[in-house]
Amino acid sequence: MAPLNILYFAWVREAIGRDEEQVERPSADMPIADLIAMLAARGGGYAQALGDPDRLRAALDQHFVPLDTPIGTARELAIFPPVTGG
Amino acid sequence: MAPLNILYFAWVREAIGRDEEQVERPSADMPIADLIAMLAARGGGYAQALGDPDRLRAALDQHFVPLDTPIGTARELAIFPPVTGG
Amino acid sequence: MTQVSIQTGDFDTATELAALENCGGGGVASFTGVVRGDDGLIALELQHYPAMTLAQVERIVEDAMTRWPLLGVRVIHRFGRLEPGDRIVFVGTASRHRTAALESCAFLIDWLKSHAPFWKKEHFSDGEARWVDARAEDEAKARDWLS
Amino acid sequence: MTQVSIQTGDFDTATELAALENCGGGGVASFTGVVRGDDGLIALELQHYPAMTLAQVERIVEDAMTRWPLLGVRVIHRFGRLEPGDRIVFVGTASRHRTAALESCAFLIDWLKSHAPFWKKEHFSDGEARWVDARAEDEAKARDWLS
Repeated sequence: MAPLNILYFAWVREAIGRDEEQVERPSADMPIADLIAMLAARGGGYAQALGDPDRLRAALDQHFVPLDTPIGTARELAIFPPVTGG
Repeated sequence: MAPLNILYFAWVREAIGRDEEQVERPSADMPIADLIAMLAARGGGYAQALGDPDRLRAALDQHFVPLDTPIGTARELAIFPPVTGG
Repeated sequence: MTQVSIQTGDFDTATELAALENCGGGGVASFTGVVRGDDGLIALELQHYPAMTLAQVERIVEDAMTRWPLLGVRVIHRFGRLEPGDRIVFVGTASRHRTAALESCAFLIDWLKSHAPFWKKEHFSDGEARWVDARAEDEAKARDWLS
Repeated sequence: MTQVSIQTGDFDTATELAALENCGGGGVASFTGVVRGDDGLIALELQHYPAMTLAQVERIVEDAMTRWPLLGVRVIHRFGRLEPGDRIVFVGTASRHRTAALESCAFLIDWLKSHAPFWKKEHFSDGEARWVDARAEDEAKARDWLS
Protein backbone atom coordinates (compact mmCIF):
# COMPACT_ATOMS: atom_id res chain seq x y z
CA MET A 1 0.00 0.00 0.00
CA ALA A 2 1.11 3.55 -0.76
CA PRO A 3 3.06 5.42 1.92
CA LEU A 4 1.36 8.14 3.94
CA ASN A 5 2.00 11.71 2.90
CA ILE A 6 2.30 14.14 5.82
CA LEU A 7 1.96 17.93 5.44
CA TYR A 8 3.07 20.47 8.03
CA PHE A 9 1.94 24.09 8.34
CA ALA A 10 2.85 27.28 10.20
CA TRP A 11 5.24 26.88 13.17
CA VAL A 12 5.02 23.09 12.91
CA ARG A 13 6.53 23.39 9.44
CA GLU A 14 9.15 25.85 10.65
CA ALA A 15 10.27 23.71 13.59
CA ILE A 16 10.47 20.51 11.52
CA GLY A 17 12.10 22.36 8.64
CA ARG A 18 10.09 20.73 5.87
CA ASP A 19 6.61 21.19 4.47
CA GLU A 20 5.92 17.56 3.67
CA GLU A 21 7.33 14.07 3.85
CA GLN A 22 6.31 10.49 3.24
CA VAL A 23 6.35 7.88 5.99
CA GLU A 24 5.81 4.15 5.99
CA ARG A 25 2.09 3.57 6.36
CA PRO A 26 1.13 2.78 9.94
CA SER A 27 -1.56 0.21 10.69
CA ALA A 28 -5.03 1.46 9.76
CA ASP A 29 -6.25 1.51 13.34
CA MET A 30 -3.44 3.68 14.66
CA PRO A 31 -4.81 7.00 15.96
CA ILE A 32 -3.22 10.16 14.59
CA ALA A 33 -2.06 11.02 18.13
CA ASP A 34 0.10 7.88 18.25
CA LEU A 35 1.77 8.69 14.95
CA ILE A 36 2.41 12.22 16.20
CA ALA A 37 4.05 10.75 19.33
CA MET A 38 6.25 8.49 17.16
CA LEU A 39 7.32 11.47 15.06
CA ALA A 40 8.00 13.58 18.17
CA ALA A 41 10.26 10.79 19.44
CA ARG A 42 12.64 11.57 16.57
CA GLY A 43 13.75 14.51 18.72
CA GLY A 44 15.09 17.89 17.53
CA GLY A 45 12.62 19.97 15.55
CA TYR A 46 10.12 17.09 15.60
CA ALA A 47 10.07 17.02 19.39
CA GLN A 48 9.74 20.79 19.45
CA ALA A 49 6.91 20.87 16.90
CA LEU A 50 4.98 17.80 17.96
CA GLY A 51 5.76 17.40 21.68
CA ASP A 52 2.55 19.04 22.88
CA PRO A 53 -0.41 17.51 21.02
CA ASP A 54 -2.85 19.91 22.74
CA ARG A 55 -1.45 22.63 20.49
CA LEU A 56 -2.01 20.58 17.33
CA ARG A 57 -4.86 19.92 14.95
CA ALA A 58 -5.06 17.49 12.06
CA ALA A 59 -6.81 16.78 8.79
CA LEU A 60 -7.11 13.47 6.95
CA ASP A 61 -7.51 13.80 3.22
CA GLN A 62 -8.40 17.49 3.64
CA HIS A 63 -11.00 17.01 6.38
CA PHE A 64 -10.48 18.24 9.93
CA VAL A 65 -10.57 15.33 12.38
CA PRO A 66 -9.87 14.88 16.10
CA LEU A 67 -6.43 13.51 16.97
CA ASP A 68 -7.88 10.21 18.24
CA THR A 69 -9.13 9.39 14.72
CA PRO A 70 -7.55 6.23 13.22
CA ILE A 71 -5.44 6.97 10.16
CA GLY A 72 -7.30 4.30 8.18
CA THR A 73 -6.61 4.39 4.45
CA ALA A 74 -6.10 8.12 4.14
CA ARG A 75 -3.48 9.23 1.62
CA GLU A 76 -2.73 12.58 3.22
CA LEU A 77 -2.37 13.64 6.84
CA ALA A 78 -1.89 17.31 7.65
CA ILE A 79 -0.62 18.46 11.07
CA PHE A 80 -0.85 22.11 12.05
CA PRO A 81 -1.71 24.58 14.79
CA PRO A 82 -5.34 25.70 15.08
CA VAL A 83 -6.20 27.80 12.02
CA THR A 84 -6.24 31.53 12.65
CA GLY A 85 -8.46 32.56 9.78
CA GLY A 86 -7.80 34.90 6.92
CA MET B 1 -44.72 89.61 8.30
CA ALA B 2 -43.36 87.60 5.38
CA PRO B 3 -45.78 85.40 3.46
CA LEU B 4 -45.65 81.61 3.95
CA ASN B 5 -43.85 79.59 1.32
CA ILE B 6 -45.50 76.26 0.54
CA LEU B 7 -43.72 73.39 -1.24
CA TYR B 8 -45.45 70.42 -2.85
CA PHE B 9 -43.92 67.04 -3.70
CA ALA B 10 -44.74 63.88 -5.67
CA TRP B 11 -48.40 63.46 -6.70
CA VAL B 12 -49.41 66.47 -4.62
CA ARG B 13 -47.17 68.58 -6.87
CA GLU B 14 -48.52 66.89 -10.00
CA ALA B 15 -52.18 67.41 -9.09
CA ILE B 16 -51.70 71.04 -8.10
CA GLY B 17 -49.48 71.70 -11.10
CA ARG B 18 -46.83 73.72 -9.27
CA ASP B 19 -43.93 72.92 -6.99
CA GLU B 20 -44.23 75.94 -4.72
CA GLU B 21 -46.24 79.04 -4.03
CA GLN B 22 -46.54 81.82 -1.50
CA VAL B 23 -49.71 82.43 0.49
CA GLU B 24 -50.75 85.16 2.85
CA ARG B 25 -49.57 84.19 6.31
CA PRO B 26 -52.35 82.58 8.38
CA SER B 27 -52.62 83.29 12.09
CA ALA B 28 -49.83 81.63 14.05
CA ASP B 29 -52.16 79.31 15.92
CA MET B 30 -53.75 77.83 12.79
CA PRO B 31 -53.01 74.09 12.53
CA ILE B 32 -51.51 72.89 9.24
CA ALA B 33 -54.61 70.75 8.70
CA ASP B 34 -56.83 73.87 8.59
CA LEU B 35 -54.63 75.54 6.01
CA ILE B 36 -54.73 72.35 3.95
CA ALA B 37 -58.53 72.38 4.13
CA MET B 38 -58.55 76.02 2.98
CA LEU B 39 -56.31 75.17 0.03
CA ALA B 40 -58.42 72.12 -0.87
CA ALA B 41 -61.48 74.39 -0.96
CA ARG B 42 -59.97 76.08 -4.02
CA GLY B 43 -61.20 73.01 -5.93
CA GLY B 44 -59.67 71.46 -9.06
CA GLY B 45 -56.16 70.06 -8.59
CA TYR B 46 -56.08 71.45 -5.04
CA ALA B 47 -59.15 69.48 -4.05
CA GLN B 48 -57.73 66.40 -5.72
CA ALA B 49 -54.32 66.72 -4.05
CA LEU B 50 -55.38 67.93 -0.62
CA GLY B 51 -58.89 66.54 -0.15
CA ASP B 52 -57.81 63.54 1.91
CA PRO B 53 -55.46 64.71 4.69
CA ASP B 54 -54.91 61.12 5.86
CA ARG B 55 -52.75 60.66 2.76
CA LEU B 56 -50.65 63.73 3.51
CA ARG B 57 -47.62 64.54 5.62
CA ALA B 58 -46.03 67.89 6.34
CA ALA B 59 -42.82 69.57 7.35
CA LEU B 60 -42.35 73.02 8.88
CA ASP B 61 -38.99 74.59 8.11
CA GLN B 62 -37.63 71.18 7.05
CA HIS B 63 -38.83 69.27 10.10
CA PHE B 64 -41.53 66.61 9.90
CA VAL B 65 -44.50 67.56 12.06
CA PRO B 66 -48.02 66.21 12.62
CA LEU B 67 -50.82 67.97 10.71
CA ASP B 68 -52.32 69.38 13.92
CA THR B 69 -49.18 71.44 14.52
CA PRO B 70 -49.79 75.24 14.49
CA ILE B 71 -47.99 76.98 11.65
CA GLY B 72 -46.49 79.49 14.06
CA THR B 73 -43.74 81.61 12.55
CA ALA B 74 -42.40 79.03 10.12
CA ARG B 75 -41.12 80.38 6.79
CA GLU B 76 -41.61 77.16 4.83
CA LEU B 77 -44.35 74.55 4.87
CA ALA B 78 -43.97 71.41 2.78
CA ILE B 79 -46.93 69.16 1.95
CA PHE B 80 -46.35 65.71 0.49
CA PRO B 81 -47.32 62.02 0.57
CA PRO B 82 -45.48 59.78 3.06
CA VAL B 83 -41.85 59.46 1.94
CA THR B 84 -41.05 56.20 0.16
CA GLY B 85 -37.31 56.16 0.75
CA GLY B 86 -34.47 56.02 -1.70
CA MET C 1 -13.95 61.30 6.96
CA THR C 2 -17.66 61.53 6.28
CA GLN C 3 -19.16 62.75 3.05
CA VAL C 4 -22.75 62.83 1.80
CA SER C 5 -23.78 63.63 -1.77
CA ILE C 6 -27.29 63.88 -3.18
CA GLN C 7 -26.78 64.12 -6.91
CA THR C 8 -28.24 63.33 -10.32
CA GLY C 9 -25.05 61.92 -11.85
CA ASP C 10 -23.57 58.44 -11.58
CA PHE C 11 -20.63 57.67 -9.30
CA ASP C 12 -17.54 55.50 -9.38
CA THR C 13 -17.57 52.85 -6.66
CA ALA C 14 -13.84 52.14 -7.12
CA THR C 15 -12.93 55.74 -6.26
CA GLU C 16 -15.19 55.67 -3.21
CA LEU C 17 -13.88 52.35 -1.95
CA ALA C 18 -10.27 53.40 -2.45
CA ALA C 19 -10.85 56.50 -0.30
CA LEU C 20 -12.39 54.36 2.43
CA GLU C 21 -9.56 51.79 2.25
CA ASN C 22 -7.16 54.65 2.90
CA CYS C 23 -8.86 55.61 6.17
CA GLY C 24 -6.45 53.32 8.03
CA GLY C 25 -9.07 50.82 9.21
CA GLY C 26 -8.97 47.11 8.68
CA GLY C 27 -12.24 46.83 6.84
CA VAL C 28 -14.48 48.55 4.36
CA ALA C 29 -18.10 47.52 3.91
CA SER C 30 -20.23 48.80 1.08
CA PHE C 31 -23.69 48.50 -0.37
CA THR C 32 -24.58 49.58 -3.88
CA GLY C 33 -28.21 49.71 -4.90
CA VAL C 34 -29.13 49.16 -8.55
CA VAL C 35 -32.49 49.90 -10.20
CA ARG C 36 -34.29 46.63 -11.00
CA GLY C 37 -36.30 46.25 -14.18
CA ASP C 38 -39.16 44.30 -12.62
CA ASP C 39 -42.65 44.06 -14.15
CA GLY C 40 -41.78 46.05 -17.23
CA LEU C 41 -40.32 48.99 -15.35
CA ILE C 42 -38.46 51.24 -17.75
CA ALA C 43 -37.62 54.16 -15.50
CA LEU C 44 -37.66 55.30 -11.91
CA GLU C 45 -38.13 58.98 -11.17
CA LEU C 46 -36.86 60.15 -7.80
CA GLN C 47 -37.95 63.43 -6.33
CA HIS C 48 -36.58 64.75 -3.06
CA TYR C 49 -36.79 67.73 -0.73
CA PRO C 50 -33.32 69.20 -1.19
CA ALA C 51 -33.29 71.46 1.88
CA MET C 52 -34.23 68.46 4.00
CA THR C 53 -32.50 65.48 2.43
CA LEU C 54 -28.89 66.47 2.96
CA ALA C 55 -29.51 67.60 6.55
CA GLN C 56 -31.34 64.38 7.40
CA VAL C 57 -28.79 62.09 5.79
CA GLU C 58 -25.97 63.93 7.53
CA ARG C 59 -27.84 63.52 10.79
CA ILE C 60 -28.21 59.76 10.36
CA VAL C 61 -24.51 59.52 9.43
CA GLU C 62 -23.62 61.33 12.66
CA ASP C 63 -25.90 58.93 14.47
CA ALA C 64 -24.01 55.98 12.95
CA MET C 65 -20.68 57.56 13.99
CA THR C 66 -21.81 57.61 17.61
CA ARG C 67 -23.10 54.02 17.49
CA TRP C 68 -20.05 52.42 15.87
CA PRO C 69 -16.31 53.23 15.91
CA LEU C 70 -16.08 54.37 12.29
CA LEU C 71 -13.15 55.95 10.49
CA GLY C 72 -15.03 56.88 7.35
CA VAL C 73 -18.57 57.03 5.96
CA ARG C 74 -19.56 57.81 2.39
CA VAL C 75 -23.16 58.14 1.23
CA ILE C 76 -24.22 58.91 -2.31
CA HIS C 77 -27.86 59.04 -3.37
CA ARG C 78 -29.03 59.89 -6.83
CA PHE C 79 -32.29 61.56 -7.78
CA GLY C 80 -33.98 62.37 -11.07
CA ARG C 81 -34.68 59.78 -13.77
CA LEU C 82 -32.93 56.41 -13.50
CA GLU C 83 -33.22 53.30 -15.63
CA PRO C 84 -32.89 49.60 -14.81
CA GLY C 85 -29.24 48.72 -14.21
CA ASP C 86 -28.41 52.26 -13.07
CA ARG C 87 -26.76 52.66 -9.69
CA ILE C 88 -29.06 54.55 -7.36
CA VAL C 89 -27.37 54.54 -3.95
CA PHE C 90 -24.00 53.83 -2.39
CA VAL C 91 -23.10 53.45 1.28
CA GLY C 92 -19.53 52.74 2.31
CA THR C 93 -18.12 52.51 5.83
CA ALA C 94 -14.59 52.01 7.12
CA SER C 95 -13.66 50.74 10.56
CA ARG C 96 -10.95 48.85 12.37
CA HIS C 97 -13.62 46.26 13.11
CA ARG C 98 -15.43 44.34 10.41
CA THR C 99 -18.61 44.04 12.46
CA ALA C 100 -18.77 47.82 12.95
CA ALA C 101 -18.26 48.41 9.23
CA LEU C 102 -20.89 45.86 8.21
CA GLU C 103 -23.50 46.76 10.80
CA SER C 104 -23.26 50.49 10.21
CA CYS C 105 -23.48 49.95 6.46
CA ALA C 106 -26.65 47.91 6.94
CA PHE C 107 -28.06 50.52 9.34
CA LEU C 108 -27.48 53.38 6.90
CA ILE C 109 -28.84 51.66 3.81
CA ASP C 110 -31.85 50.52 5.79
CA TRP C 111 -32.61 54.07 6.82
CA LEU C 112 -32.03 55.45 3.33
CA LYS C 113 -34.18 52.85 1.59
CA SER C 114 -37.16 53.33 3.84
CA HIS C 115 -37.01 56.71 5.54
CA ALA C 116 -35.02 59.19 3.49
CA PRO C 117 -37.24 62.02 2.16
CA PHE C 118 -37.54 60.70 -1.38
CA TRP C 119 -40.60 59.98 -3.48
CA LYS C 120 -40.45 57.48 -6.31
CA LYS C 121 -42.48 57.29 -9.48
CA GLU C 122 -42.35 54.12 -11.55
CA HIS C 123 -42.69 54.28 -15.32
CA PHE C 124 -43.64 51.08 -17.16
CA SER C 125 -43.23 49.91 -20.74
CA ASP C 126 -47.02 49.98 -21.30
CA GLY C 127 -47.04 53.74 -20.66
CA GLU C 128 -48.39 53.46 -17.14
CA ALA C 129 -46.75 55.47 -14.37
CA ARG C 130 -47.47 55.48 -10.66
CA TRP C 131 -46.10 56.98 -7.48
CA VAL C 132 -44.89 54.31 -5.08
CA ASP C 133 -46.89 54.12 -1.87
CA ALA C 134 -45.14 54.19 1.49
CA ARG C 135 -45.45 50.96 3.39
CA ALA C 136 -47.20 51.34 6.73
CA GLU C 137 -44.42 49.62 8.68
CA ASP C 138 -41.82 51.90 7.14
CA GLU C 139 -43.85 54.89 8.20
CA ALA C 140 -44.04 53.62 11.76
CA LYS C 141 -40.26 53.13 11.84
CA ALA C 142 -39.71 56.54 10.29
CA ARG C 143 -41.65 58.15 13.09
CA ASP C 144 -39.34 56.47 15.60
CA TRP C 145 -36.23 57.70 13.81
CA LEU C 146 -37.33 61.23 13.34
CA SER C 147 -39.03 61.93 16.61
CA MET D 1 -22.54 33.32 -10.55
CA THR D 2 -20.20 32.23 -7.78
CA GLN D 3 -16.44 32.46 -7.96
CA VAL D 4 -13.74 31.81 -5.37
CA SER D 5 -10.08 32.71 -5.81
CA ILE D 6 -7.23 32.04 -3.41
CA GLN D 7 -4.31 33.97 -4.85
CA THR D 8 -1.11 35.87 -4.07
CA GLY D 9 -1.84 38.86 -6.31
CA ASP D 10 -3.94 41.94 -5.62
CA PHE D 11 -7.43 42.37 -7.08
CA ASP D 12 -9.54 45.17 -8.47
CA THR D 13 -12.64 45.81 -6.40
CA ALA D 14 -14.26 47.87 -9.18
CA THR D 15 -14.14 44.94 -11.60
CA GLU D 16 -15.60 42.61 -9.00
CA LEU D 17 -18.38 45.01 -8.02
CA ALA D 18 -19.29 45.67 -11.65
CA ALA D 19 -19.70 41.94 -12.29
CA LEU D 20 -21.96 41.64 -9.24
CA GLU D 21 -24.00 44.70 -10.24
CA ASN D 22 -24.67 42.97 -13.55
CA CYS D 23 -26.23 39.91 -11.86
CA GLY D 24 -29.64 41.56 -12.18
CA GLY D 25 -30.26 41.98 -8.46
CA GLY D 26 -31.14 45.18 -6.72
CA GLY D 27 -28.23 45.24 -4.34
CA VAL D 28 -24.57 44.43 -4.02
CA ALA D 29 -22.88 44.22 -0.64
CA SER D 30 -19.15 43.98 -0.23
CA PHE D 31 -16.47 43.77 2.39
CA THR D 32 -12.81 44.47 1.72
CA GLY D 33 -10.24 43.64 4.36
CA VAL D 34 -7.03 45.66 4.51
CA VAL D 35 -3.88 44.79 6.48
CA ARG D 36 -3.51 47.12 9.46
CA GLY D 37 -0.11 48.39 10.54
CA ASP D 38 -0.74 48.12 14.28
CA ASP D 39 2.04 47.88 16.89
CA GLY D 40 4.84 48.26 14.39
CA LEU D 41 3.63 45.47 12.10
CA ILE D 42 5.52 45.62 8.83
CA ALA D 43 4.28 42.45 7.15
CA LEU D 44 1.76 39.68 7.45
CA GLU D 45 2.64 36.27 6.08
CA LEU D 46 -0.32 34.05 5.24
CA GLN D 47 0.10 30.35 4.76
CA HIS D 48 -2.75 28.09 3.73
CA TYR D 49 -3.53 24.48 2.89
CA PRO D 50 -4.28 24.79 -0.81
CA ALA D 51 -6.02 21.42 -1.28
CA MET D 52 -8.34 22.34 1.56
CA THR D 53 -8.87 26.07 1.36
CA LEU D 54 -10.61 26.27 -1.98
CA ALA D 55 -12.88 23.30 -1.21
CA GLN D 56 -13.85 24.72 2.18
CA VAL D 57 -14.49 28.22 0.92
CA GLU D 58 -16.59 26.86 -1.93
CA ARG D 59 -18.54 24.82 0.59
CA ILE D 60 -19.29 27.84 2.76
CA VAL D 61 -20.32 29.80 -0.35
CA GLU D 62 -22.76 27.01 -1.26
CA ASP D 63 -24.01 27.13 2.30
CA ALA D 64 -24.65 30.88 1.94
CA MET D 65 -26.49 30.25 -1.35
CA THR D 66 -28.92 27.93 0.41
CA ARG D 67 -29.47 30.33 3.32
CA TRP D 68 -30.09 33.48 1.27
CA PRO D 69 -31.56 34.13 -2.20
CA LEU D 70 -28.30 35.20 -3.85
CA LEU D 71 -27.64 35.91 -7.50
CA GLY D 72 -23.88 36.18 -7.21
CA VAL D 73 -21.07 35.59 -4.74
CA ARG D 74 -17.42 36.51 -5.20
CA VAL D 75 -14.71 35.63 -2.71
CA ILE D 76 -11.04 36.50 -3.11
CA HIS D 77 -8.47 35.70 -0.46
CA ARG D 78 -4.80 36.45 -0.79
CA PHE D 79 -1.94 34.53 0.77
CA GLY D 80 1.82 35.02 0.93
CA ARG D 81 3.45 38.19 2.21
CA LEU D 82 1.27 41.28 2.63
CA GLU D 83 2.08 44.71 3.97
CA PRO D 84 -0.03 47.30 5.85
CA GLY D 85 -2.50 48.92 3.48
CA ASP D 86 -2.61 45.86 1.21
CA ARG D 87 -5.99 44.36 0.46
CA ILE D 88 -6.20 40.86 1.92
CA VAL D 89 -9.76 39.68 1.35
CA PHE D 90 -12.84 40.58 -0.65
CA VAL D 91 -16.38 39.27 -0.29
CA GLY D 92 -19.13 40.50 -2.60
CA THR D 93 -22.72 39.33 -2.76
CA ALA D 94 -25.58 40.26 -5.08
CA SER D 95 -29.25 39.77 -4.35
CA ARG D 96 -32.64 41.22 -5.14
CA HIS D 97 -32.93 41.93 -1.43
CA ARG D 98 -30.53 44.21 0.39
CA THR D 99 -30.84 42.29 3.65
CA ALA D 100 -29.87 39.04 1.93
CA ALA D 101 -26.85 40.68 0.31
CA LEU D 102 -25.69 42.31 3.55
CA GLU D 103 -26.30 39.35 5.83
CA SER D 104 -24.63 36.84 3.54
CA CYS D 105 -21.65 39.14 3.09
CA ALA D 106 -21.29 39.39 6.88
CA PHE D 107 -21.69 35.62 7.23
CA LEU D 108 -18.98 34.88 4.66
CA ILE D 109 -16.42 37.37 5.93
CA ASP D 110 -17.05 36.16 9.47
CA TRP D 111 -16.31 32.61 8.48
CA LEU D 112 -13.26 33.57 6.44
CA LYS D 113 -11.73 35.76 9.13
CA SER D 114 -12.04 33.19 11.87
CA HIS D 115 -12.33 29.70 10.37
CA ALA D 116 -10.72 29.55 6.96
CA PRO D 117 -7.64 27.29 6.96
CA PHE D 118 -5.04 30.04 7.04
CA TRP D 119 -2.17 30.64 9.41
CA LYS D 120 -0.79 34.11 9.91
CA LYS D 121 2.68 35.20 10.92
CA GLU D 122 3.22 38.79 11.98
CA HIS D 123 6.52 40.52 11.28
CA PHE D 124 7.37 43.63 13.29
CA SER D 125 9.69 46.55 12.71
CA ASP D 126 11.92 45.49 15.63
CA GLY D 127 12.72 42.23 13.83
CA GLU D 128 10.35 40.13 15.91
CA ALA D 129 8.02 37.69 14.17
CA ARG D 130 5.32 35.50 15.67
CA TRP D 131 2.60 33.16 14.52
CA VAL D 132 -0.84 34.41 15.50
CA ASP D 133 -2.60 32.18 18.02
CA ALA D 134 -6.13 30.99 17.37
CA ARG D 135 -8.66 32.43 19.77
CA ALA D 136 -10.46 29.82 21.81
CA GLU D 137 -13.92 31.13 20.92
CA ASP D 138 -13.09 31.02 17.23
CA GLU D 139 -12.02 27.42 17.58
CA ALA D 140 -15.30 26.54 19.26
CA LYS D 141 -17.27 28.21 16.47
CA ALA D 142 -15.11 26.50 13.85
CA ARG D 143 -16.03 23.13 15.30
CA ASP D 144 -19.69 24.01 14.91
CA TRP D 145 -19.26 25.06 11.30
CA LEU D 146 -17.20 22.14 10.19
CA SER D 147 -18.91 19.32 12.03
